[in-house]
Amino acid sequence: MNLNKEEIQYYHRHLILPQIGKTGQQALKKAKVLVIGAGGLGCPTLMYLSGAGVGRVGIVDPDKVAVSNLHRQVLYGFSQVGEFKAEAAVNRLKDLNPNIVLKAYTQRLSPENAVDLISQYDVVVDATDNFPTRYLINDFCVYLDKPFVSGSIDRFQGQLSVLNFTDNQGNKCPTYRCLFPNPPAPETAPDCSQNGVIGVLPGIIGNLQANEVIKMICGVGEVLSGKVLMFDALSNQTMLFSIQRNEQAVQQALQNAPDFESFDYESFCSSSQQKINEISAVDLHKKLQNNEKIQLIDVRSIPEFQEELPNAIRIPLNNLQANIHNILKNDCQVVFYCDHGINSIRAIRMLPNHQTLKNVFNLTGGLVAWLKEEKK
Amino acid sequence: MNLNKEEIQYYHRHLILPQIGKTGQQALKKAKVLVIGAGGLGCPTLMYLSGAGVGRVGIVDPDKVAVSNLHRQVLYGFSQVGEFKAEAAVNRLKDLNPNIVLKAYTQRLSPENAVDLISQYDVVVDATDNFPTRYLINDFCVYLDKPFVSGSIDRFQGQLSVLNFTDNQGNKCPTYRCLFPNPPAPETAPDCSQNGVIGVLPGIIGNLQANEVIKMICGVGEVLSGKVLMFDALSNQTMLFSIQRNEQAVQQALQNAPDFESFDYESFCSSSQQKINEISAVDLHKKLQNNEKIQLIDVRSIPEFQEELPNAIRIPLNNLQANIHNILKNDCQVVFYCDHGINSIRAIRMLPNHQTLKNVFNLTGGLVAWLKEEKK
Amino acid sequence: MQVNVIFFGVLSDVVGKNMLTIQDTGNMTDLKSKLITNYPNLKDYTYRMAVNQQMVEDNYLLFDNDSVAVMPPFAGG
Amino acid sequence: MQVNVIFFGVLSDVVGKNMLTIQDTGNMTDLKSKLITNYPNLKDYTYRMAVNQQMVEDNYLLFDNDSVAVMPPFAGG
Repeated sequence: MNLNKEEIQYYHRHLILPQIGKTGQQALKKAKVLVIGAGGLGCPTLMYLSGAGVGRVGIVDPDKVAVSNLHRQVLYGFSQVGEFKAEAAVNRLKDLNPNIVLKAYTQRLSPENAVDLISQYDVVVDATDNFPTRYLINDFCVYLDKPFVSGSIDRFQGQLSVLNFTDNQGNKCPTYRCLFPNPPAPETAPDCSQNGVIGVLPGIIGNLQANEVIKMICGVGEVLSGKVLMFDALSNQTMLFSIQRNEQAVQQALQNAPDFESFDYESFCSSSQQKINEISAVDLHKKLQNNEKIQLIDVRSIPEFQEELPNAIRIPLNNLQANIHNILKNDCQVVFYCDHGINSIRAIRMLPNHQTLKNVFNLTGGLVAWLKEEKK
Repeated sequence: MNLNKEEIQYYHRHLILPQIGKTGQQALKKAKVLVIGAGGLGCPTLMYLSGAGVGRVGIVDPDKVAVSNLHRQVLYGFSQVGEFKAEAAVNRLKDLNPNIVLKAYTQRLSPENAVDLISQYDVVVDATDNFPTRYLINDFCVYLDKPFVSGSIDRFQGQLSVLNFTDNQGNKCPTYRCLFPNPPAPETAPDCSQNGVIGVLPGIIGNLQANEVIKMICGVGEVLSGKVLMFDALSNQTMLFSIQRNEQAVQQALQNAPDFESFDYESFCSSSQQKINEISAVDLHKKLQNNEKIQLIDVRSIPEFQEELPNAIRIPLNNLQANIHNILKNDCQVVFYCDHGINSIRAIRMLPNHQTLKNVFNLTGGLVAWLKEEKK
Repeated sequence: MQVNVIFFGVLSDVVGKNMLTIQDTGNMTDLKSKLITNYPNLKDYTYRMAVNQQMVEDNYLLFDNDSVAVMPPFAGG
Repeated sequence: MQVNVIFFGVLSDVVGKNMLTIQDTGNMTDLKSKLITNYPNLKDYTYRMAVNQQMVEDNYLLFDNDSVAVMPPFAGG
């Protein structure tokens, strides 16, 4: 893995650092890193890993660039809206560093493809925005014995840890399940599309993820393993918490190993405590076409999408409590919806006796699912 | 400053944050931010300020994109090598966010243009890589009463502070001179081209700078004023130090106010303690053409530029001590050089009795200056 | 005796603030039940608790002026 | 009595390590002259010193186990 003349010029500022130097730069060139999620966290991670000279960078993301991504997904531009993120990223990054190999995967990471994808790489970056994929990454990295750098964000705060790392004494370090053995109920852990996020926050956390990858590959500094970093952008407070490996939690990840391909991460991460009636966009469409009497309630405060369902009444989540009686006095079917179908679950949970309300439904996937259905 | 339909979609994740919302987004749209330096710190700051929707972003940088920039200056690409950074930045950023106004200034910030440039903006970002410009920014921001966000880096560590801020009780907060009243001798404060830098570090610090700008404009969180943040990328340790305003140091910034245009920041920041003989590329050229007997010594360990001076001997800085006697026994003139002319000063300082060595010179500006001269 | 409790992410919404002081707690189980009595919605949430920057289990004994942090997993990326 | 001293940036090169323990210091001036006696090159450098995360002047009195930080200005950007 020698460096050519152009690479020596490109990586000059690394080569003159004694902690990196030629050995470190060659290790980076030899390294293969898989970044799962090319969104808020993935964009900065990808830019700095590519700039640092990681020899092979894989990018997994099934989504396409949307206008509402750009305020924080700064690798892309307006000219790329509608393109697959993984492909748009490769196009930009190959101009940033033509000396590396970039590979776009436009399918969603799933139990079916995880072994094939992850086993081709040395280090994984968890830059996803949902729990099914976080647990999937954890379990397959444990199964395949790969370290991964986990980042996640909530509005003004970020979480960071290097997980399933093997230290230089050969000790196995904590995994994501050692930190959180089981996923939260979805409506208690809203993501950026429901709760918002300050654009620069994933920039900070994503860069810290790239930093950990580089340190791990070059064997320099203290890798953030056995610790969780919590960062608060409003106060600039950073706290490090030590965590222990929990063999029981690790076994939980491994116990389904032979059946991995059939394990359902979506339902594992969906709410189990209190059942809420869900209605699909297809079924709602049918019911409306059959002229069933349905009251549609739009709980969005600031809609991401301008579209509305026919005859919906708008009661933003924070006004719901005051208006509940008006909604539920009639005995027709009621369907709550929002942009993505999560805030509407929160709305239903705010209703009195919601468990017994047989005629209250949540529109699964929200307006996004509805608009997709309409296009067909 | 109303937001149009496209802006409401673009800034959706900000608009649903109660701490930003419509008011904060409108304040961002109204804001004018001047980023001085479009290098390692400037790139991430510019990307996230543009994404955040700062209405007018000015970019000051006289340099052109070089290959050795790209490992950390991830806004650019190979296709832009040789272009002015300020212009290359505008071209990329207008695709990231077409809703804002971007302005490129390709001249160096100087006492002559500082009042004109800075007075057009509300907030300044110090993302420079040298002390003359850092003190110049400080003094003119004090003079014009503008807050500025200062970032700086050294290999694996970064420094961050919001300076000359006026808090909501109207109190004036510390300036850069309250922290460091006088600049260091240049050879005691090497920059990234001499000492190297891990590429992702300016990413982290630059993003923290953008975060402070956004907080200041939106009036949210605690602005990092009266405090200095020190970050170490090897350990992820972050420390906050409180600093006091020092009126004497502030007056030092203001005392030359009427004469600002004639104040020489370059010589203010050059070494005053021990004089070293300097030789310009022009003069060295002449001497060599006149066949004067000159021993050229190249002290670079890993050259940034492949070129060498004729008949130079290569003694990297860390081997110098062992070879000093061989160099200085003859009584011809000796010229030390490196890529930028700073490590060669450090070499000369390592010589015994260097103050009395009349025949020892440093090539001012190093190989960079030499190559420029040769092109003429 | 009292402990200081800091809440991260969505938990600071549930509690209504980032920080609390809680009096007369023995171990983590006591503290948890005190918190849930005051903020019943907490029981729907997933979180881990740390004492003096170290993640601990429920039987961990608390001392005067201990710093407790309560952190949920974050979804966003 | 002793204080712990942490060095940032180029100063950790001058001293040869990131951290030191220094015995028997009175105020900051004493500590500075002790440091310069041990590391004479330090006198060429520009730096500020903080005690327990607060930037202080030379007459500041030190107590046992105080944390001192010594930081130079950084050039790079």
